[in-house]
Order: sequence, then structure tokens, then C-alpha cells
Amino acid sequence: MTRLLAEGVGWAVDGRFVLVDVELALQPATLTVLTGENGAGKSSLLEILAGTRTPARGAVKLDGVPLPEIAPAHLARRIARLDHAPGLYLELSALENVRLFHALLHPGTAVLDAAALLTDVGLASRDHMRPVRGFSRGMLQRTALARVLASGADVWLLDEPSTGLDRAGCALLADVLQRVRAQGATILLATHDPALLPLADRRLHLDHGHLQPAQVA
Amino acid sequence: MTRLLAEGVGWAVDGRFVLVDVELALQPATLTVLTGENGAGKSSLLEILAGTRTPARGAVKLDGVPLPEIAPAHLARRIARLDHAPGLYLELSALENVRLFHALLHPGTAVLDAAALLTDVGLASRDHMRPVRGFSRGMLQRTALARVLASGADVWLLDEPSTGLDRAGCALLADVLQRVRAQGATILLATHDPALLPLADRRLHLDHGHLQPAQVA
Amino acid sequence: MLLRLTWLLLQKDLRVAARSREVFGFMLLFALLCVVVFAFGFLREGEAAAAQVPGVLWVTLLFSGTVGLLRLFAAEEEGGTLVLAERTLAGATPLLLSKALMQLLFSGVTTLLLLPVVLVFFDASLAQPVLVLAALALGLVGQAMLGALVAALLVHVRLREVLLPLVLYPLLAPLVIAGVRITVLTQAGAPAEALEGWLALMLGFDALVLVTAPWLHARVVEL
Amino acid sequence: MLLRLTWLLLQKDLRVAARSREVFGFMLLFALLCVVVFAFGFLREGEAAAAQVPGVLWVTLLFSGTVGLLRLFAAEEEGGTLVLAERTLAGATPLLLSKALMQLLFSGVTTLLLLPVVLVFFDASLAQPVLVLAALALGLVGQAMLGALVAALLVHVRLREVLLPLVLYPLLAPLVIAGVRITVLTQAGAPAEALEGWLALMLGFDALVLVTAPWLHARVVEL
Amino acid sequence: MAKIASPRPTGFLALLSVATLLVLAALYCVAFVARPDVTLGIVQKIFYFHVSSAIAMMLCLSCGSMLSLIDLFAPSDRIDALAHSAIETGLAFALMVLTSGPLWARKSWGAWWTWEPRLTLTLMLLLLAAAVLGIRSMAADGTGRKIAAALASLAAPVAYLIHVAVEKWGGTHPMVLKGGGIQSPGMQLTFRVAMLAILLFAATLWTLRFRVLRLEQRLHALRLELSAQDVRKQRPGAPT
Ligand code: HEM
Ligand SMILES: Nc1ncnc2c1ncn2[C@@H]1O[C@H](COP(=O)(O)OP(=O)(O)OP(=O)(O)O)[C@@H](O)[C@H]1O
Ligand SMILES: Nc1ncnc2c1ncn2[C@@H]1O[C@H](COP(=O)(O)OP(=O)(O)OP(=O)(O)O)[C@@H](O)[C@H]1O
Ligand SMILES: [Mg+2]
Ligand SMILES: [Mg+2]
Repeated sequence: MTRLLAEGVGWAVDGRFVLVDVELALQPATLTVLTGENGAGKSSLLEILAGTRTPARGAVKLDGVPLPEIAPAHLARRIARLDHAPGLYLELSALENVRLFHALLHPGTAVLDAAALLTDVGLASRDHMRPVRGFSRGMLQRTALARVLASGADVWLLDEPSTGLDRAGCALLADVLQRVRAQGATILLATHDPALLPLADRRLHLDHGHLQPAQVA
Repeated sequence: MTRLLAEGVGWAVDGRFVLVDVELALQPATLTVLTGENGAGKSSLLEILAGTRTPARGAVKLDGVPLPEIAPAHLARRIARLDHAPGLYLELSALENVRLFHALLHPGTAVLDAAALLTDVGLASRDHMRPVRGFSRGMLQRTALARVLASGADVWLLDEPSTGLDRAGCALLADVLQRVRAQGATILLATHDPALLPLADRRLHLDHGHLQPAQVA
Repeated sequence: MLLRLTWLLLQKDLRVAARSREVFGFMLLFALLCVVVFAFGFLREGEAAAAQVPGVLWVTLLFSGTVGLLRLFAAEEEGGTLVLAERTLAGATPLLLSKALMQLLFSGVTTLLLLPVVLVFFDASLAQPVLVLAALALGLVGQAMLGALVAALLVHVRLREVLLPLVLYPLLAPLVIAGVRITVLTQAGAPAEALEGWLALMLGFDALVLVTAPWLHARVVEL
Repeated sequence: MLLRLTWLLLQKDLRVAARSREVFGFMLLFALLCVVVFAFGFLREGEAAAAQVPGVLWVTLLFSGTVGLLRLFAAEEEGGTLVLAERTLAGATPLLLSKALMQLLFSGVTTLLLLPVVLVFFDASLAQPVLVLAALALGLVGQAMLGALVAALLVHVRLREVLLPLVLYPLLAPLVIAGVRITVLTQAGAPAEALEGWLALMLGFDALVLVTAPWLHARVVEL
Repeated sequence: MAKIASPRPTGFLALLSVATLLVLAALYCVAFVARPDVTLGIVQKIFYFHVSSAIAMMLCLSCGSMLSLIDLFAPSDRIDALAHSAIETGLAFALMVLTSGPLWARKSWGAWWTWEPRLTLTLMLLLLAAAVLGIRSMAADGTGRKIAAALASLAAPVAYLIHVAVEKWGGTHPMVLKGGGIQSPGMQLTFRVAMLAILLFAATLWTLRFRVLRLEQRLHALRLELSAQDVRKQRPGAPT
């Protein structure tokens, strides 16, 4: 059963197409790695799949339902995004951020053990309580990863998730991804980082709006 | 002869020291790679070395002269920085950006062949003339690299310069670095990217504010 | 659910505001400054200062409110959390409501502190304080809701510092006209009945805005 | 050298402004809006509108100028080019000068377009146009330079939307007071000599600002 | 795939010619049928165009507002172009009112402008329409259209409230039509002809802008299609 499906997706900027006729089917419990040259359109494709950008053509379907027909509230619970912006309130601490975003998506459920999540992504407990404004790039990225984890979504769309992470951070990221996949999540990640390639169940290469199986390097 | 020298540099945030007694001497025509865990203080150290952050203790000297005694104008011609922000005017095109920053540092000199520089860093000529606001992450990073090249500085302080670059981009970066080093530049780059390690003449690892030669992985 | 999520977001905004502490103080200072500038600019010798109170009061609230509105989504933009906050389990409405409440809180406190100051400066007194306060409350509610809507719509538009007042002031015209008229009339000792029409106008405006704003916001934001 | 680099940076600003085209138009619209709001707030029936011209004119320029100042360093912040632009071969002064010139250009054009509109709207005429224009010019120069300085110093300060007017208005008080007085006096048909003192005050203010601003800026910015 | 050939604009040409004829007729009536006003003299003749422009402005802007609301409900390029061109036409007539009004005011009130409520309302509407059009052109592709549509749909009810406030406030601006009406038959005839002419003129402008916008949309679609083929050609394995 296909979880996320892109049918004939096209996207244009200034009257010029970046993506044309993109066809993509993502299954549950798989991790797909998307590669492509700089400017190939990976980030744009992820945004379209997440429903935060409207494609000029074609449609994206989640479990067979076109995205525009799904309530945004429901969508947010299903699809998690990690991109270049950290998606955190800089004035709040890591703990407060994770708790807030969890509560927005799952109000009234049991309180989440946010501290455990943060420790999971390798954030020292000393850093849990201070505003993330002062965080280093890698620390921000880790916190953002914890936010995604807290969302409990089952479709993960990650744009260069290993940016700024040190070697230990990359290993943690790989762990997390494998764990989530084992729980049935559909993961699509765009990256240039060769360290993440071995995780892939499937590798796709984006070239002029055309998706093809990547040659194994 | 030492070109850039850090003597007993310390830097504190919120009453907690991040860097203590950092001693560092960088020679001309060498490329030093700085590694360290997330939050170790690499970015902070680079800013201090560039003179855009004042250390709490110790001093940084360029050719034996403490940074605060050097005219900022002169400093900008000598030291080039590349960090997380692209350092580009988003409304201007790549070409205009590179020309502008060159002209600010070298007014009245022969006009620079900015297009050649941009082609050097792998930016298709179609993208030379449009505002960089619409650029993808990797394209921005390439343009920023061209800006640094145009500055003609002989000390390069780069913070994770391969961020967002695809494989071809990384190769171009390595080329550029080797070329500049051969021309006598002093290069210090902080990175987590293993692809850049082989370039290093010397590897340093920052651990709890302490610089030590890195173990070869 | 809607209320709970609104409360969550409002709490967050309050916390952010408390961390970057000075906001409240500055907004008030700005309002005071407006009063002083207007006094300089529009008072002439030999004229009763009290007559200027309605204008000064309402225009100051309009201007200082705008300053608050320009900062309303600052935290969302900086960290790139806007899309996340728009997609709560109850849709985008909690975000809009929390922002409107935040703005109301700010402008309410500013007004309460400003009012006595203006009265003292301009040597005036309120003939029918309850009516004026009611008018102020209606005005601030309308401004907060409409302002939050416009601010939310313009978040991603460049030049929004200029566009926000440009769009907002004409839209708020009925409230300002009515507010000024009410204040003038009470000062002139008009009977309460004379004011009813104006108050009804403000009430109608607020009702319109409170009902349509969340709907329009959702239509625009939720693609 | 200084001039050449200033010109380079100014050229860049003009190009950026031209790309995000509508700036000029919106600034003017905002100024118009201020006029309308003030007219609403401060005009009462049976009163000669012309008497309000000095206040409306100067306060509008003060407010609409602030809007321009808030955007002055927007391009630098967005792309993280501030440090780069501060470190030209002639130090940070070209940046400050280019920004002040940019602001002067904007506010100058706004004023030239606004002045006839205000005169028509308020049914007034300038008794001694040359003197008033001189006062306006002096006022705008001072505002541009001081405004650019304050904007530059506050770039990295959070809440600068609030702080900028807060710091700037009191500093500009001498200019605004003098400007309003000059305009009032010319309207009242005062002889040119009566204005000399005020013009001298403005001139002195401008001289002070023009000399000290670049120096202060360099001290603060160049560590 | 968008239609390439544009249908011959016969309807539009007919509209254009009727409007032109009527405007000419109106000019004739204004010049020769209606006699100059006793007190105001020749300036009074502005009346015919001033009032009908004001009504055309109101009509266009309220249509624009309503159409924007519909576009929010059920987005379609057609409705969007219709709404957009309505607001543009409304803006043009607002400018006309704001030119003819002061010309008249100078003569009858002795001042170009007064801070009279109705005049102020007109100015506000003008600013609002300009801002909406500006936002539409400024914001990135799809969002600008939606933001502008939302603001435009708010504008009409708010403008109505302003109108109410203005009526309550009272002022010096005349209310001939709701009051006694026009007495002289010559003036009445002229007024009717001028009103019809201006309304048709507005319809012509509106249609013209609408057609241009539609053509622009179509052109855009064609450009896109070209670019799509371009991209397909560059793909690996594509025939060169
Ligand atoms: C100065 C700028 C002026 C503006 C902006 C202006 C605006 C307007 C507007 C918007 C209307 C349509 C009102 C409605 O249908 O609700 C209107 C109608 C009218 N205007 Fe003006 N006006 C101006 C000056 C004048 C002057 C000076 C006169 C004559 C002394 C005048 C006479 C009229 C008349 C007779 C109508 C028809 C109103 C009716 O019968 O309901 N206007 N004007
Ligand atoms: N908002 C925009 N305005 C203009 N052009 C855009 C915009 N968004 C994307 N593009 C263009 O579309 C192309 C694809 O951009 P995208 O960011 O999707 O690339 P990418 O594959 O993520 O590249 P990278 O590996 O560098 O991150 C680029 O040429 C970019 O310039
Ligand atoms: N402005 C600041 N305010 C508060 N803390 C700061 C600030 N700048 C740096 N720090 C703290 O100093 C430490 C070092 O930060 P820095 O950015 O230098 O690390 P880094 O080595 O570059 O890490 P990364 O590999 O993640 O980029 C971190 O703990 C960070 O939180
Ligand atoms: Mg990308
Ligand atoms: Mg770092």
C-alpha cells in the first residue's frame, strides 16, 4: 500500500519549470534517500510533498487522499518536516520548544518525556533549560530533530538532516531514523552526505525534474 | 613566520567559559582543519580569530600585530570569512554581489572577471544574473565562496564551508582551497565533513576549550 | 480544544515576551512619546488643551498599536516556526486568536496607563468615564483582531512595515471616527442617547471582524 | 576614496530599492495616510484648517521618515552582509553615509510630493516658501544623518522597531520644534529676521550631527 | 493545454462603440442641453461626470470586493481576473472623483479640499484599493492573490461602515439625489445620459482590463508549457 504518492507533479518559478512530471510512490516502513545536484529541486519537491507549497501541476496524495482535501490539522500530525530553518522559538528553551510542539499536535494526551527525547538526540541536560538562541548550529539541529520526533508523525520529510551534526550526531540521527522506520514510518530524506546513503532502502536521483534510481557510487 | 596567532584566548558566555587558554599558530600556505563536537566552540573561535568577536582573555595577532590595532579596512582585505549566513545581498544577482564586494575592498583596481569566478565555483551562467534570493542552499554557498575568492584575502577562516554542496561542489571547493593555499594563503576551516579532512596539512581537535592534534580516524 | 490550544500559544507568547522583558515598557514609552510629539505639533497657545484629548488619545492608540503589531509575529519568523504554529490540531485559528489576545493585552495595559497621563497633561477630565472606557475597549478589541489578521496575512510580504499601516488605518477608520466622536461628545456633555448610535457602530464593527477574521485567515493560510 | 565607496554602496541600495520597486510609492502613501489620520484626529469643525499645517507637515515627516529608517538596513540583515559592508577599505563611514543619503533621498522625494498635497488639502499657502523649504531641507538632513546613525547602532538590538522611535524622537526634538516654529511664524507673516534664530539653531544641529555621527558610528562599529 | 487563438472580440468592440457614442452624446448634452447653473455657473457642469464617476467607482469596488470573496471560496483564474480588473477600474474612477471633486469644490466651497467626511471616505477607499493592488503584485505568486482577495473582501463591509459613520457625522457635501432631486428637465436628461455613458465607459474599461489579464494568464500558461518541454528535453535519455 502506498502511503505518499506524487502524480505528475510540476513546479515552476518565474515561468520556468524546475520540476516536471515527477512521479513518486513512498511505502510505509521504508527510507528513501533523494540525491541530486545543487539546484535540482530537492527542497522544492519536499515542500510540495509536505503540502506547504502548491504544485503548479499534478497532485500529492496521502493514503490516497489529495493533500488539499486533508485538514491541515490532520496533515501536521501525519507529516513531519525538517528543513534549513530550525523551526524553534529562539527565546524558549529546548525543553519548552519540544513540549510546546507536542502539545499543539497532541493536546490532552499524556505529558511527553521531553527531557528523554532531548537526551536521545544527544543534548546535554545542562542545555535543556536555556534559550536555544545561544545554541550552536549542531545543537539547534539536534533540538529540531527532537521536535520532529515529538510530533509522532508517520511520514518524515527531511532536508539535509545531517547539516551541522558531528560524527556522534550523525550516528544518533541514523539510529533515530532506523528506529522510526522500524515503527512503520515513511521517510524521505534529501542529502548530499554519503554517510546517510547506507541507510537507504531505495535511492533516487533527481535530474531535471526526472526521478530515477541512483547509480550506486 | 607565523601569520595568525592566538595567545591564551578565552571566551565566556553567561559566566561560563567556552574557550580557555586557546593557543594557535597558523603559518602561510597551510590548510588547517578544525574539528570538534557540536558546541565545542569552533564557530566562536573563528569569529574571534576574524576579529568580529572580542575575546574575554588573550589576544589574536596578525603578522605579530594585535587585531584591535589593525584598521578594520586593512583587516577586511587580509581576513576572509565564510559562515552560516551567506553574506550576500539577496536582491542583487550573484554577479553584482561579487563585483560589489570586490570593489569595496579594492576600489579602483582593474575590474574583476566576476563571471569567470562564478563559473569557477560551478554556477551556471543562466544563474549569474538573477537575484540570489531564489537560490537553493548549495547555490548560495557557491556564490558565497565566489565572494570570498574575490576578496583576495590571504587568511581564510571558513565555518563548515561544504554545507549544502553536492559532490561536484565539494570537489570544486577542494580545488579552490588547494589553489589558494598554493598561492600562500593561510586557511583554517572548521568542519564535520570527512571529505575535507584529506586536504589538511594539520588537523586540530577542539575539546572543552582545549586544542589538540586530532587522532587520525 | 480551540481554547486550550489558544491558551498554549498565548502562554508561549507571554513567556517569550517575559524573556525579552522590555516590550511592555517600550510600548508604553512609545505611546507617551506620541503624546508628547502631538502636543508639540498640534497644540497652539491660547487654546484649551483639553479639546485635543480625543484626537491625541485615539491617534496615539492607533500608532502605538501598530508598533506592537509589527512585532507580533517576530518570534515565528526568526525561528521559522510559522508553518508549525499554523498547523495545530485545531487549524490556524488558535494562532490568530492568541496573537489577537496578546495584542489586546499589550494595548489594554498601555491604554490604562496612558489615559490618566493624558488627562493630567492636557488638564482634562472624563465626563462619562464608563462610556469612554467602553468605547476604548471596543476600539482596542477591533484593532487587535483586525490588526492580528492583517499582520498574519502580511508576514511573508516584503515591506510589511509600510503595508501594514497602509491597509490597517483605512480599515480601522470606522472605529477611530466613532471613538473620537464619542469622546468629543462626552466632553461636550452630550446625553448618553446621543452616543448609542456610535457605540452600536463600534459593536457592529467588532462583531463583523470577530466573525470574519478567523475565517478569512484560515482560507488564506491553510492553502 | 570615501566618496567613491559611498557611491558604490548607495548605488547598491538604489538597485535593491529598484528591485523591490514599490518602496517609494508606499512611503508616500504612508505619509498621505498620516495626514488623513491627523486631519481626523485633530481638526475640529469651524476651525481654520490652515492653522494645522505646520503640525501636520512636520509630524508626518517625522513619522514617515521613521518607517523608512526601519527598513534602512533590511537588506544587510537578511543576507548577513552587515559586517562585510562595515569593513570597506575606508572603514564603516561609507556605509553610514550611503544610508543617510538613501534616507535623505526618500524623505526628500516624499516631502516634495507631500507638500503640495498638504497645502491643497488644508487650503493653505506658503507665505515665504524659500524659508520653509530651507527649514524642511535642514530638518530632513538632520533626520537622515541622525536616523541613519541610530538605525545603524540598533541593527542588532531586538525590539528596535520600538527603540528606534524612542531614541530618535527626543533627539530630533530641536529640529521638529524649530521647524514647526518657523512654519508657524511664516504663516503668521513674521519678518525674516524673526526666523533667523530658529534657522541658526537647525543649522547648528545639522553641523553637530554631520560631524559627530560618522565618528561615533566608527567608534562603536569598528570594535 | 490552453487555447491559443483569441476569439474575435466582437462583443467588446460593440461595447466600446456604444460607450464612445454615449460619451459623445453626454458631452453634447452637457454643453448644449443643460443650462449653466444660476449660482455656480459653468463649473456646475462637472456635476454630471462627478456624480456618475462616484457611482461607477462604488459599483466597481463593491463588485471587486464581492468577486474577491468568491475567489477565496472557489478559486478560479477567471474570477480572479474579474475581481482584479474591477478593483483597477474602481481605482481609476476614484481618481476621477478625486480630480473632479476638488475642481468643483474650489469654485463652490472656495477651497480645494475640506476634511469633510465623504471626501475623506473617498480618499480612504482610494488608498485601500491601491494597497490591495500593491500587495497583489508584491507577494510571491499564489499567496499575494489570496492575501489581496482576503483584504478586498473585508474592504466592502468596512467601507459600508465608514459610509454609515460619515452619514451620522454629517457634513457639507450635497445629497441631491436622495433629497429633492434635479428640478430642471434639461439637467435631468443630461444627467441620465451622462450617467449611462459613464457606466458603460466603466464597463468597457473593466472588460478591457479583464481581457488583458486573461490574455496574460494564457500567455503565462503557454510559456510554462514551452519551459516544461524544455526541461523534458534536457533529461538523461531524452532524444536530442
Ligand atoms: C472634493 C472632493 C469631492 C469628493 C472626493 C467627492 C466625492 C463624492 C462621492 C464619493 C460621491 C458619491 C456619494 C454616494 O453616492 O454616496 C459624490 C456625490 C456627489 N457630489 Fe461629490 N465629492 C467632492 C466634491 C464635491 C463638490 C464640491 C460638490 C458640489 C458642491 C459635490 C457634489 C456632489 C453631488 C451633488 C453628488 C451626488 C450626491 C447625491 O445626490 O447623493 N461633490 N461625491
Ligand atoms: N522561491 C524561489 N524563487 C526563485 N527560484 C527558486 C525558488 N525556489 C527554488 N527556486 C529555484 O529552483 C531550483 C531548485 O531549487 P531547490 O532549492 O529545490 O534545489 P535543491 O535541489 O534543494 O538544491 P540544493 O542541493 O542546493 O539544496 C533552483 O534553481 C532555485 O533557484
Ligand atoms: N551568543 C551566544 N549565547 C549563548 N551561548 C553561546 C553563544 N555563542 C555560543 N554559545 C555557546 O558556546 C558553545 C560553543 O558554540 P559554537 O557555536 O562555537 O560551537 P561549534 O563548535 O561551532 O558547534 P557546532 O559544531 O554545532 O557548529 C555552545 O555551547 C553555545 O551554546
Ligand atoms: Mg535544498
Ligand atoms: Mg559551528
